[in-house]
Amino acid sequence: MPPKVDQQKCDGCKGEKEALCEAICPGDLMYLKEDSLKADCRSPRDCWDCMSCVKACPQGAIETRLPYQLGYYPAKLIPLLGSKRVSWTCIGQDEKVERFSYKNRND
Amino acid sequence: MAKGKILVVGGGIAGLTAAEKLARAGVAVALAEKSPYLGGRVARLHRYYPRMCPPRCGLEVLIKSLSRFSHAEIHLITEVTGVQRSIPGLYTVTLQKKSTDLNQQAEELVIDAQGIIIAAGADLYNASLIKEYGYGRLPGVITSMEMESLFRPEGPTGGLPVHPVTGGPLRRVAFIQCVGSRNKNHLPYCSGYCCTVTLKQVQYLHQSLKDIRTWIFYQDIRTPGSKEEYYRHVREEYRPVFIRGLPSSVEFKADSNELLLKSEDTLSKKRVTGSFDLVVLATGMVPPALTHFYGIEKDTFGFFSGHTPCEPSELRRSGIWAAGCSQSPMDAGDSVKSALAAVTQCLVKLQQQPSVYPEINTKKCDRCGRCVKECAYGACIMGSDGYPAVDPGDCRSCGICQGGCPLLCINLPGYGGKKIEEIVDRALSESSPGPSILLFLCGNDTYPAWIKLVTQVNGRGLEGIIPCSVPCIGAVNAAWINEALISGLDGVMLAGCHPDQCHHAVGTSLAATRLENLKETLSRMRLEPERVCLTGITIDESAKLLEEIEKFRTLLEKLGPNPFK
Amino acid sequence: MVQVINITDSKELRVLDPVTLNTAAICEQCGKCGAACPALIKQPNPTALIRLIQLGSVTETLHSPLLWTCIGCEQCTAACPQKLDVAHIVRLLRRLSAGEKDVCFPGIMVDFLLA
Amino acid sequence: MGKIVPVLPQDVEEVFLETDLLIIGAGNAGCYAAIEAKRQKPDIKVTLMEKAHIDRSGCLAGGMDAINTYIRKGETVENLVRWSRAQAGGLLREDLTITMAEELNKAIEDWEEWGLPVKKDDSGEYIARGRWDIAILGSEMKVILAEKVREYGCEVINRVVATNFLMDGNRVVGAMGFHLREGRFYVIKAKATIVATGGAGGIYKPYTNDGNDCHHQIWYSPFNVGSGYAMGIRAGAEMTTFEMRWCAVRTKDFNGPIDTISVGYNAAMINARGEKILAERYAHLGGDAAPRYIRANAPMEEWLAGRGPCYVDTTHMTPEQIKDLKTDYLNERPTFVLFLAARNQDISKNPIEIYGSDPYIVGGHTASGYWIDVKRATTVSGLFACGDVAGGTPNKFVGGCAAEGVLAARGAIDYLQCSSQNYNHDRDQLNREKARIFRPFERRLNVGEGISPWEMEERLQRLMDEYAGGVHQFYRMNRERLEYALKNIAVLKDQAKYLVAGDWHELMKCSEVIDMIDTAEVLVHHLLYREETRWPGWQNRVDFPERNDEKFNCFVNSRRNPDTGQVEMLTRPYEKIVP
Repeated sequence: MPPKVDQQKCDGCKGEKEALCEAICPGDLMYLKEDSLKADCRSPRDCWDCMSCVKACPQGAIETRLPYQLGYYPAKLIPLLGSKRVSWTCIGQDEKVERFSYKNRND
Repeated sequence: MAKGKILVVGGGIAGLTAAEKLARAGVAVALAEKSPYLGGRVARLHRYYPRMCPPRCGLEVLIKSLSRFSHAEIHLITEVTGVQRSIPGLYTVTLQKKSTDLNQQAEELVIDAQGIIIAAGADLYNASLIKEYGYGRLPGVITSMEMESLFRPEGPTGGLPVHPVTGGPLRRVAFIQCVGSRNKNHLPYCSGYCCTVTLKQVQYLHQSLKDIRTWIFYQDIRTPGSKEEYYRHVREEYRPVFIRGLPSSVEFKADSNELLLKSEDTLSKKRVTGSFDLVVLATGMVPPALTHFYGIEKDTFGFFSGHTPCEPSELRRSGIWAAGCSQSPMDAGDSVKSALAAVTQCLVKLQQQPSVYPEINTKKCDRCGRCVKECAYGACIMGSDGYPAVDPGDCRSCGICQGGCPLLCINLPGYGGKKIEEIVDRALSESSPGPSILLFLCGNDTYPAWIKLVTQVNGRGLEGIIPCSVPCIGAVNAAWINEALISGLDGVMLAGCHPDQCHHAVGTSLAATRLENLKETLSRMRLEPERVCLTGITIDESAKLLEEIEKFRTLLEKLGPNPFK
Repeated sequence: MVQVINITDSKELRVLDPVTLNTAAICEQCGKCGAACPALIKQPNPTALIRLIQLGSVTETLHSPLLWTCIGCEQCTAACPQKLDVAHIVRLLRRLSAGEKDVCFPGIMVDFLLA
Repeated sequence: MGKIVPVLPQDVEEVFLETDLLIIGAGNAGCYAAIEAKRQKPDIKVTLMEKAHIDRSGCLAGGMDAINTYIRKGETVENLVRWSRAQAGGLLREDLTITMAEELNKAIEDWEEWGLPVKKDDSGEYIARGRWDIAILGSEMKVILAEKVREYGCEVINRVVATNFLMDGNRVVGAMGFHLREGRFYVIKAKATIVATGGAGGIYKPYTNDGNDCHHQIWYSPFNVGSGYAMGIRAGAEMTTFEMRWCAVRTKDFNGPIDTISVGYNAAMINARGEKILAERYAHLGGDAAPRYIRANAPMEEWLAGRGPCYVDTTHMTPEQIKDLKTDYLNERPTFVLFLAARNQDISKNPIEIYGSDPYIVGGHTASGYWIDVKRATTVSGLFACGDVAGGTPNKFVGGCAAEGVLAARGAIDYLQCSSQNYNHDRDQLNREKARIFRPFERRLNVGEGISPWEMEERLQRLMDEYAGGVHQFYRMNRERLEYALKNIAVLKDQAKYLVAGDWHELMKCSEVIDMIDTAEVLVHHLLYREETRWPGWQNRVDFPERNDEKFNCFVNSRRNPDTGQVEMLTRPYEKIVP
């Protein structure tokens, strides 16, 4: 079930042109639902887990879930991007928390 | 800067005043009036107060003056059918001009406008909606606007103050105030102008009829400032009886052709009743229905009330200003004043010197349009190349676009990401024993409060605080907060104006939304969402700022160091 | 039964002299005279009395016990922001009241008046 | 933004564009080609045609943790050629490898200057992660590159799916395709064209694919489906060495990269008995330095021999190393870290299980792809190739693909300066292409139902897996199975007329599956032709289990004859340049 969109947080990128997740997905998998103008993944099985959409979402509304066939619920991996750094928080199925933070761009 | 006219929508007293003043200042103006005549409601009045001179006089001076200028166009029976921001600094306005000849097709005009003054007036409340007063049903119940025509030669009585239906004499006249106004079932606001109108009409009656007696049913008489003098004058000179209480019913007695009113006098706590020849309803004003203007700010009642007190004509769409009753219910005198205010703002924009404005890096921009949606002034629009463009003339340098840009490609010189990175880097290189807090301060209110605080406490108690001023708290990009947190700073505090006091209207509320989103993410990350906070501080609340900082520091001490440290 | 005052019935008003009627009209019902009155025991106070005049309900004013509890100190007049001579109005009403047959004066006041 | 609905071919709106240099595919190689073209000739118009979005398209969408080819101090171009030759079983285009290697370092250093963080030691030297590898923090490397492309003034058209080259006789004069968002048919005329669409994933059924929620859980970018190969095949371009497939040891179940661990942290592959597989069983082939196809195949051989499951032994790793390792993964395949967490796996206690991947056609790793000259010109006039789509240069990896982009741009610029022929649009060609690509819409509108592209893709994957040496067959194949595959590919080619698409995304999927089938057909011809086993693991002919240098120390090439539609096979000699 790769990208999971928090329907509360998603603001459809304010309905202007394309939403950022829709624009960025290398597999053309994200789209805005016609009725609610909130983002969704049209074909979760076709996701490569590249997490481009998660990184692109200005609202922090998207979470990548591992396909259940591969890993158990509810492990999480949450990137948080600064201006020159990226951080990752990984929460294990056993709730163990691991954190990473490092530079991802030079000036 | 793009060249165009100033379009004035509405040819009433406000619109005429604005157009005439601009024309006199050499500005090309186009005035569009939807009716076939100029002067609006004022043209239908008997007298202006307080001087009780005929309004015709002032209007004609304005119209004559305006039509003298070759750079002023007047379009009658003309309505706005479309407004588009074509390029920065220019609106393309489509007007539909009907013909007086019924067989002629309406003509479409397109005007490039550098600015628009909305002086479309207001409508009067439909008095028949207040069933118990019987307007439209009972003879002798009229509105104050109809009362004006009773004294005008072209009115139904030929200017004679007699009963408009029977032609009989007027002996007892009742005025009912707040017709629609201050009533949650009708208009929840005070229309403000109607008390004085009633006093003026009391004066009309007593001046022309020797045996007339008048009663005023009211909740409060609202005649602030110099109008109090007029109120006192009418009260003492003509002695109308003021009944504090609004009638519960009006009935018509066919045998005597009289109207029977029932009311409570809340002062004496007595029920009162009376019989009248005429009942005049002082109707409130209703905001104009103006479609086609996208994104302009209205107050909760639907008037274009502007950003008071600082920018009363400002509608958060740069280059569009409001004047007259579109802005709020007002009388002719106030309409003229508000028109002059709009003219001033308009002239300031036309003459404005360029200042600092955001730069957009189109190499990074993905044209998502968030900046366009969030700009409080409509200064940021999608340019013809598909990328957002900022009109330096419209921009107020608040940086809200910078704060919302998901790709960090908007930079307000002097306040952009580079500066923040330097501040964060410096903060990380310095170590202090307690929690390290990045404190964003809104330049309008909070930064002065901070400076005062620093001098007062001489830096004591502010260890570990890294201050960073921004033009508006809405200029803080969430990525900066993230950067600070994932670099290991313990907390980030955003101190801005109170939401309803934000100088850029939406800055604080946008910051609040961004912070709410971040908090949710932080909680999923098992990082305490309390590590980020937003607080409202006004310029005189240095003590509160200190208190908030101390509270935040105590909280952070309790939470312990940032796990990303 | 609720008493209803007919505010357009001019018969009652005629018993008041024009001065009283006209001056009473300028009263704004602010309540300062009532607050200032040292003799005030209960309603109606001078403010309420004047309100009755404004409404034209003269009969009711003449039955008011206030007319006879007034000690004539003129604090009410001194307090009035509209410069209305409230004490004078009370005195006029007393006289009017005394002239009416069915007015029941308190004993001590009758003695005082007859003296 | 409204929904774009299916339309009949005749109703599709057409967009005609003209440019000097058209680059199809804005991945790593395509971006480098675009920048180099602008550096060489700032005045020319450079247009990138990209099916996704340049910021995150191609293999680098999620990032990369290392640049696997960089010539460090003390190493030489010749050494790189020798090493690559050994890794590739002796067959590579040395002329191409040398020219690539000469551009390699500059390309990588440029990237660093543009903002890519490269890990350095205290003396400021790049940190090595093996003989030719350097470590980077590359999660944003594609975004950084894309910004540079825009900065150089290149025109980027995102969300245009290229479907075929625009031909003027036997010459490529641009490309055709359709815009996913606008719903329009694009015809881009160009003086020179570079194809940089990447390799082909998804031809074979991956073992991670259970058909429901992890269909695309594969190592290679699942959005690279061989469209560039297919377009070349249809245009009669010569292809080389498709039979040298890339099958690699991957993390079991997740199908993630493994060099990160085995090369980066010296973690040995072990079998179920705890034996170090390479040292124990492949000492004669160099042990840990054995060629890549041997290393790739080794764990699968252990499984086959009953010594599975196999692992990379991470149990010696320190907590710091594990943190570094996970950081590396976060920069390349972030969800591998999530995968471990979702299984509560502490890799210092439990080693990471490994398994073979599904086979890919990837010119950046093996030698499969367009047959090109040193200018990166293909055998079709006007068409150049670089990156994973270009053949002959195995072990290019990220750095080599970038370098090849630079070379292709130079070749294309030389060409466009000499070429002066004019081309006027040939209506027949455009109508034919529209009829071909919009057929799934036509079927939807006229018939209503048919075969979904997903169904056809899975049929192809199963067929290839079982009959053309997929992972479930331990990469083994023989003539009879391959001929069966060919027979069924012919059926699938015919079945393409039953494809239906209900929206433009589905139309793209249809176009992709057609490209996959065309690529698979040529691949099977290659596998049939090479009657030897040169790269066990990558290419195991059970009916010809030995290497035959006498007959096959040469390149096997193919060309589909555009007139007959027949795939014609030929060989080209191997030329040794570096002693």
